Amino acid sequence: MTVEIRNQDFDPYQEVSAYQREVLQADGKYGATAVFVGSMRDFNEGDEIRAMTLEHYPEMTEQYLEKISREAKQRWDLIDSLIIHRVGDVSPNEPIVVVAVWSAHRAAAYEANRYLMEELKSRAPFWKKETLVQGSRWVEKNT
Amino acid sequence: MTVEIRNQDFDPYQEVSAYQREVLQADGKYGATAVFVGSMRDFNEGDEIRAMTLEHYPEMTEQYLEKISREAKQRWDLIDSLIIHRVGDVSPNEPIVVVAVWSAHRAAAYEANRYLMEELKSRAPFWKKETLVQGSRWVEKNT
Amino acid sequence: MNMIGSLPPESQSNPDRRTMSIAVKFFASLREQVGKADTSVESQTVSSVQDVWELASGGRPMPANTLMAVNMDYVDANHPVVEGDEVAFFPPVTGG
Amino acid sequence: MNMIGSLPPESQSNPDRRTMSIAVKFFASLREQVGKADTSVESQTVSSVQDVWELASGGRPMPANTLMAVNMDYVDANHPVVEGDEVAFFPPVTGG
Repeated sequence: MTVEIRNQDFDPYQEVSAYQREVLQADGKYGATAVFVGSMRDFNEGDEIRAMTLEHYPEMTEQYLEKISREAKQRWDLIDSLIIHRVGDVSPNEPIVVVAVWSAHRAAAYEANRYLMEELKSRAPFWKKETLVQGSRWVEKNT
Repeated sequence: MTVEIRNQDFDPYQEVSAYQREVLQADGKYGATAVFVGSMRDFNEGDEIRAMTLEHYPEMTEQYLEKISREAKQRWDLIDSLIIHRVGDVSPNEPIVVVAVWSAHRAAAYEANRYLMEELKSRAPFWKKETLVQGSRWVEKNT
Repeated sequence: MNMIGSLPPESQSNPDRRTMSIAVKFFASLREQVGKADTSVESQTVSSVQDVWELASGGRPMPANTLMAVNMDYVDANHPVVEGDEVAFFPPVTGG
Repeated sequence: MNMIGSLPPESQSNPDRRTMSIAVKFFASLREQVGKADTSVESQTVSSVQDVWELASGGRPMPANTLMAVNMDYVDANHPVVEGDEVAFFPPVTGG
């Protein structure tokens, strides 16, 4: 059960792969891995987005993500989970978040992954500010 | 919308990454990527599994996977999808299937990915034969 | 399928009793039980997938959960067959 | 929280009117509106998160959708505060 905040671009697939190989060490135990990657789009609410700054509440963010990771592990039969979330200045197409969940069977992996993302989107203290062609704005609708 | 049957071990994360970079070419358009990896466990129904052979119905399998990929694209607002499924002799911990779905928003990616996996598990013509410590058996329950 | 709705399948599929050739495939545990992967039936009387099973399997009872496809589309046992069809029989699938 | 159930929050949080020091944080659009990220309030009369907002924000009305945390746990505006608490105010979150 790992939570990381990163202030640099990262490759979500290399991260999941490396975690599985180096940290998880459960070869042959998991039959299901569900991975979600949220990445920055270059358009939002009808406008072209040039860049984004992701602010967070250091410590509270990590604590909150650890709390929902524990909750997911209590609720589903999981082997492990990994959440990496980006902060700082983000460019279009860069990953913002990756959530990976390992379990013996697929239902638990799918459901827990979705649960983590919904809880993260609705309650984890992150805020996005978008740089438009002209000016900038805080994102208000987190769809 | 790509479907591939492989008779050699593959790295699902490298595949998704390469597909995204080389084939998808939709940088900045997708905000959501849902990836599911099914891999071979070394235990099933209480028994240690040493190896597995995956049989399929050449052509029908590909056609069926292409059909459900088209159905998913009609039903959800997707940018693209990728399904790779292993056949032949498989060893524990090797990936059996990867399903990746790209969309602007997460609900479509999650739901279409789950749909593809459920349709694949229930109707795609693949059959698993497990090699146990002694003897072998066809898998009958596809949980 | 180029069948016409209201006629019984037998008269539709082979109206003038020509000899039809049907390719047949068995997969997985059914392949092992029947003892062959590929075969063909040549017959003047075969009209449905069920008939194909009986000829191709040597008359053994069809397991209750058997799945069937004609030309790679799922069908049921009553589905008609025509010259040149490929009919496949297999147990419940276990991929993924 | 070390509160006792039935007493009104004010008398619980600061029964003998000592001066309490509360760390305050504002994030994102609230940080920009209030014009500061970190501050603290020192007061003998502050008893709830709402009181902390009023002192720390210079009396401006709290936007309706403001989220609040005490010591990094979500609370509502009536939540009591005690000496040494860290109180944070922020708009709806938009991560992921």
